[in-house]
Amino acid sequence: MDLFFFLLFAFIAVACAVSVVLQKHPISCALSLVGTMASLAVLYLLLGAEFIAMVQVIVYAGAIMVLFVFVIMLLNAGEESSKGRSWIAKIAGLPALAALLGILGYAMLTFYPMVGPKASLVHFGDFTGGGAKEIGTALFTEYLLPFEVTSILILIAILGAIVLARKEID
Amino acid sequence: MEFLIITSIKLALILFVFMTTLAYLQWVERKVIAHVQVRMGPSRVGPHGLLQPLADVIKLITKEGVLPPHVNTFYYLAAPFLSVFFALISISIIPFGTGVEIPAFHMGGATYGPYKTMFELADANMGILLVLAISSMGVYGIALAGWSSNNKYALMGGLRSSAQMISYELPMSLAIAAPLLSIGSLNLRQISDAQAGYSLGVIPHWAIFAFPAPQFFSFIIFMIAAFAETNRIPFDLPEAENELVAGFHVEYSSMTFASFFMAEYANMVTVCSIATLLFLGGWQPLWPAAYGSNFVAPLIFAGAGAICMLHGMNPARPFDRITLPVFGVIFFGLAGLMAFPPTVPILMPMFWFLGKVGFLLFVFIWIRATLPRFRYDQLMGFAWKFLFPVALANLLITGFLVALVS
Amino acid sequence: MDPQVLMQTLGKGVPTSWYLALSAVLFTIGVAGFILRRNIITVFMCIELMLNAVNLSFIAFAHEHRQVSGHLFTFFVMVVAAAEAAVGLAIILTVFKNRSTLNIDEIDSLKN
Amino acid sequence: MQNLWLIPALPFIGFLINGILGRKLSKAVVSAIAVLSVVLSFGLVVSVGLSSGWGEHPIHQHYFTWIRSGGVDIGWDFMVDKLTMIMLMVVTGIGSLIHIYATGYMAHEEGYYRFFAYLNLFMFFMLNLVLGANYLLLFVGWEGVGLCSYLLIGFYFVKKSATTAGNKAFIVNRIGDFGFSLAMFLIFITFGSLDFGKVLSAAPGKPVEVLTAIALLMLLGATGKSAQIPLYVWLPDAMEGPTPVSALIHAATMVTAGVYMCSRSAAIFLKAPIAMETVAIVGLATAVFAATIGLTQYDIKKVFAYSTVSQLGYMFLGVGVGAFSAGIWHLMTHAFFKALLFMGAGSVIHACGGEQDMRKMGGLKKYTPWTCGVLACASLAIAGVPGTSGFFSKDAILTAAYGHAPWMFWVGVVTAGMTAFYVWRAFWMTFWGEYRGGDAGHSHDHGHAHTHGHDDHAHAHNHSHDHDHDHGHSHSHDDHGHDHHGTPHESPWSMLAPLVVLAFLSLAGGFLFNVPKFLESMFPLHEEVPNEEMLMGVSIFAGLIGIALSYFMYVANKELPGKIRKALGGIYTLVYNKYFVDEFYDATVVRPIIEGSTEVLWHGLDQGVIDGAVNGAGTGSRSIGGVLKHLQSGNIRSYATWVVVGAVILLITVGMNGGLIR
Repeated sequence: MDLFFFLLFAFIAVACAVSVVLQKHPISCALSLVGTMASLAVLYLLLGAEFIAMVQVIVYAGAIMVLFVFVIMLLNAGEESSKGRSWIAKIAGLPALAALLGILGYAMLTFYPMVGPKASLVHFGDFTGGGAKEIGTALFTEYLLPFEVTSILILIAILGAIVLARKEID
Repeated sequence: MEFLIITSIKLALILFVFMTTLAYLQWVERKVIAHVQVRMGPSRVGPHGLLQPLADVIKLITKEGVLPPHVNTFYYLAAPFLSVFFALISISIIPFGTGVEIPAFHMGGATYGPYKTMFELADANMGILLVLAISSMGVYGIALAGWSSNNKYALMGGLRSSAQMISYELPMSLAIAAPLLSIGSLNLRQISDAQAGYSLGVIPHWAIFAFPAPQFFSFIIFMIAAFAETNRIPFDLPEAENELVAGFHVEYSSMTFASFFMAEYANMVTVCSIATLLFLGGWQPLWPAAYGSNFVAPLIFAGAGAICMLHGMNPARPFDRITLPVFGVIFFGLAGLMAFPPTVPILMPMFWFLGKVGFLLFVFIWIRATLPRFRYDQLMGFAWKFLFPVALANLLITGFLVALVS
Repeated sequence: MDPQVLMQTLGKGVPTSWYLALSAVLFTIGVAGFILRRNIITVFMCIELMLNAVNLSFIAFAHEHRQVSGHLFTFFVMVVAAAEAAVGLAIILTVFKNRSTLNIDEIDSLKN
Repeated sequence: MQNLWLIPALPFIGFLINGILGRKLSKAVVSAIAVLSVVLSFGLVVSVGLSSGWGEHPIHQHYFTWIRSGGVDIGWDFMVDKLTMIMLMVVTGIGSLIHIYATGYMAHEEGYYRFFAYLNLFMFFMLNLVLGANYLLLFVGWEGVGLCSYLLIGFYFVKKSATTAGNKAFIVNRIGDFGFSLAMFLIFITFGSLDFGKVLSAAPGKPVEVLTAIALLMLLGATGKSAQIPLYVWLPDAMEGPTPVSALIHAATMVTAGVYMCSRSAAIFLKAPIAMETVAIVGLATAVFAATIGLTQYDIKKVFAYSTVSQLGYMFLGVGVGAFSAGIWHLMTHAFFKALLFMGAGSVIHACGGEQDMRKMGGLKKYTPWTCGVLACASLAIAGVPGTSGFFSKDAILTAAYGHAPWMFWVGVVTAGMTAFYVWRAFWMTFWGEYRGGDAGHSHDHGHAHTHGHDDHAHAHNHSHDHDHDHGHSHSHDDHGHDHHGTPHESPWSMLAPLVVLAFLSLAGGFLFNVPKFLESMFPLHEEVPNEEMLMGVSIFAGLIGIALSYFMYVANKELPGKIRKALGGIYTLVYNKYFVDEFYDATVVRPIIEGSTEVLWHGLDQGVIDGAVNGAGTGSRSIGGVLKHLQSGNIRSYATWVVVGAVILLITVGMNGGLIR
């Protein structure tokens, strides 16, 4: 069952991610990204992170991506123009990406082997420490300072957004 | 396997009842508004127009679905589907009663059961968050419909809708958070159960009355935000007929058009159910059973049956002579069922829950009949400059009071 | 790797490394989008994709070590992403207003 | 159960009320709050004293843990033992009297509420200093009283000399506080605690070198706060503050904090003979030095300021020779008579309408008989006339000094004679002879001889322009001189009553409070010294000689001082200008620092090295950037690709070095 869900949603996630990169129209990209995020939320559930899964949907898919869609619709952005050039991206881009993926994959498989005595398995229900209570407790004790700092960051972001948006008016 | 069968049965039942309800909600709305405006409302199709929904459905299904040439076909067709999908899926999490237990029984030589099931499709641990998550996804349907129609009115509607829904989600979440502070659970069933009991013997422990922090303001904020989230008057700017010629669904027709309406009514039912569960104590009766709250339902139904009978004896129209007594008998039967001791613990919670939801739905319709529409800047200003601060202050005070008591 | 052993293992659960590999793949796809795409909004979305990939590995590590800290990192990443989206999209709006283009290759006033 | 915390809390409440709301309150309310808070505090002290047998059964109260970090564990603890009891009585008792006095003295000042708020704050910190059961709390009080002292010296902040004097007091004290801080660090390192109980009981077992270092550093702190050589220079200037402040802070209480600290740390000092010797010598030197300066001053407050410095020197002499109880005794009697002297001086200045130069006084005894009488009592006491309070305490110190080293006794006796001389000189000049003030023509030219601390007295009750004082008191000095023709007047009773009480205490304090006996359990009585009667006789004789000489010079034969002044010539100028110590400090310390920082830090380091480095960095990066700018295509995707390439290289490098091998 775990394997089935993992494979299904991993496939959806990757397919949507590829679609983000390959789709011509920004709206399609945005909706593909929502698909990736939603399937990631399911994977989070499988990993026992129920609260984060919900927040992923509410915040990422439900708010941030709506903002993206909103802006795309507002600008009525069409398909992108193919003007511009970057010789380095053309030459080094794909090899570098392949190397990156290779190294990351190698590292992960080295440290977390698939089989053998050191293999660690994810089984739904193994880890139940991802509820709202646990997160809240950790957030307001151990991570209180980062939490407060983040709130200040958000305040700054609001101010920045307002300042930038005011220009639009006048 | 057993679980799958029971769930399938529940699914079928809920789907049937729910879809019928959605169809009849339209009828109720038309009737209520008509009576508010001192009109008759639908009365031609069937007795008191009771068959009107059926006629509407048949009309919409058989109408030709126009696919305009200038639209983005994929998203144009996906949008109504998304809307209905997200609207219906959240119903599956909402508990609407305590549950039923069927003792083991013999049939045909084999023993079945015992069976025990709760009145809901899925008991989600984070039910309230899940509902929020799903409802926050609902905006995509409207936004996409607006955008893919390739029509400036539709686009305006879609833009308004996405901005409005993001804005009102904030006060709504904050209003939800306040009662959760004192209840201490995210599970909808536990939330409702936590509101059982009475102080001083009569005042129910519903969140809007609860000690130490009555959530009355939270309830009001939630309801206002709910109006906005469901695009209902006075916040129906995305579909404002006289500004945007029906807004985001201007290019839709037949079943695709009906889908948006279905989604709207389904969302209404969802938010009313959530409001009931969170603030009005779910299926907890208004006063204790010791003081006879269990007799309310039979009395109401019996009264309805008696009125039907009375009118049946003196019919206004020829066929009322048959239909009204039939209804009267049905009502009496229901009243008997409600008074029948073994079914009381099963039906009473459901009655109270549905009664409260029905009342809130009535409020929705009532307000639609009463209030004019907001202007767009007023709408946004109201959300950010009034509702949001008030919700924040309410949350703060609630948290303070809860911390003070505990 | 012995296929039979692998199948046995998979019957019990999914190896953590698969989640991590998925995260790596998604991250790389995000980077690829960043390098290859020219629409500034799409590029921005690719950044979000990378953040999501990293979040997945955080959650996987949290499961691996049975600690809630990974969830909190993810939480903070989400909050920062929300702030970033608000400011970033405001910037994009301003840029579009001033230059009427969303092609990042044409937005190069800082050159030289 | 007595709540010790209430003792400092009451003045603090007074401070809060007056400080926050004072502007809105009437003067009567302000003074009622200020006086009541201190008097109540005094009442509490008395009740604590009664219940604890005047410190016989020490009280120790822990309120909360203030700092806990690593090995540091400091609580907010108050304690009362006999030593604290004496200090508490002196601080709250004299504090109450001075508060009452100040209501009359400051009646017409602008910033009335501010004055009392500061004064109450001072009481809070002083009581904290005295009550604190560890060195850090003592230090809190120590710094707090320093702050209040600064605020009150600069009370007339529109006057430049006052703010300068405030700054001077603050900065000079910083040097002392530096020493005290170091002492605390050393104590903490050595003892692992700052609690008096733990430190003092553990002191005998520690190495002498460390204890000596601690004691010497404490002495440095004490010389700052208690105005000893070499840091005494701020105290005479502090007379810029209103006279009640001079009486309370710069004579009776704050400046004695150093003596209190040394006595409190007796266990440390007793184990550090070198430090004790240093204390004694510093005290003695200060006593003589300040006394000689006092001989020549004309400003009445300056005379008493140098007298304070000198008397503090006496106390340190007592501490240094091991007679802690004698030092404390002198602290107490000195608080009586010096507070009285200052307040009397204030009364005189008040009477003369802000005049401080004794050359323009004279003959005041017929205008201000009460003031004259009480000042006579104080002068008798400070001169050590037998039977007065000063006699007992001074004699106790001198006797102990003789037991320690006879030469110290003789120097002390000479100083006692000088003390008697200059105090009585001031007395005769002020009260005897003819009134010399008020004649037109010289009211402008006295500004050079003394600082301008008299603006605070620029009022008179029967004044024609009482009303505009609220606006212009700070520059009304000269107007004042003219307005004050010839009619010195007695002060109101709110000022005189405290004076009378203090006069009684000055005369009888020695009989009433036998401090060495009281403190016997803490500081053992000194061993008997041979020829005690002879020593006593010598010191009495010195005091009487001083009085007689002053009468002879300033009453009987008025030309004599002028002749002596001419005869001494250079020496007189030297002493009159306070040995040019301020100028010496200015030349050796202040100027080198200014010059050094200008030349070395500003021109050399900042402009040369730092600016050079910055400019160099700028030039360097520009030339490097000239090469690297070709990389900057302005194309974001190129940058991103570079980042990816860099990341790959980094990962490979890390991997090669074993980072990816398990």
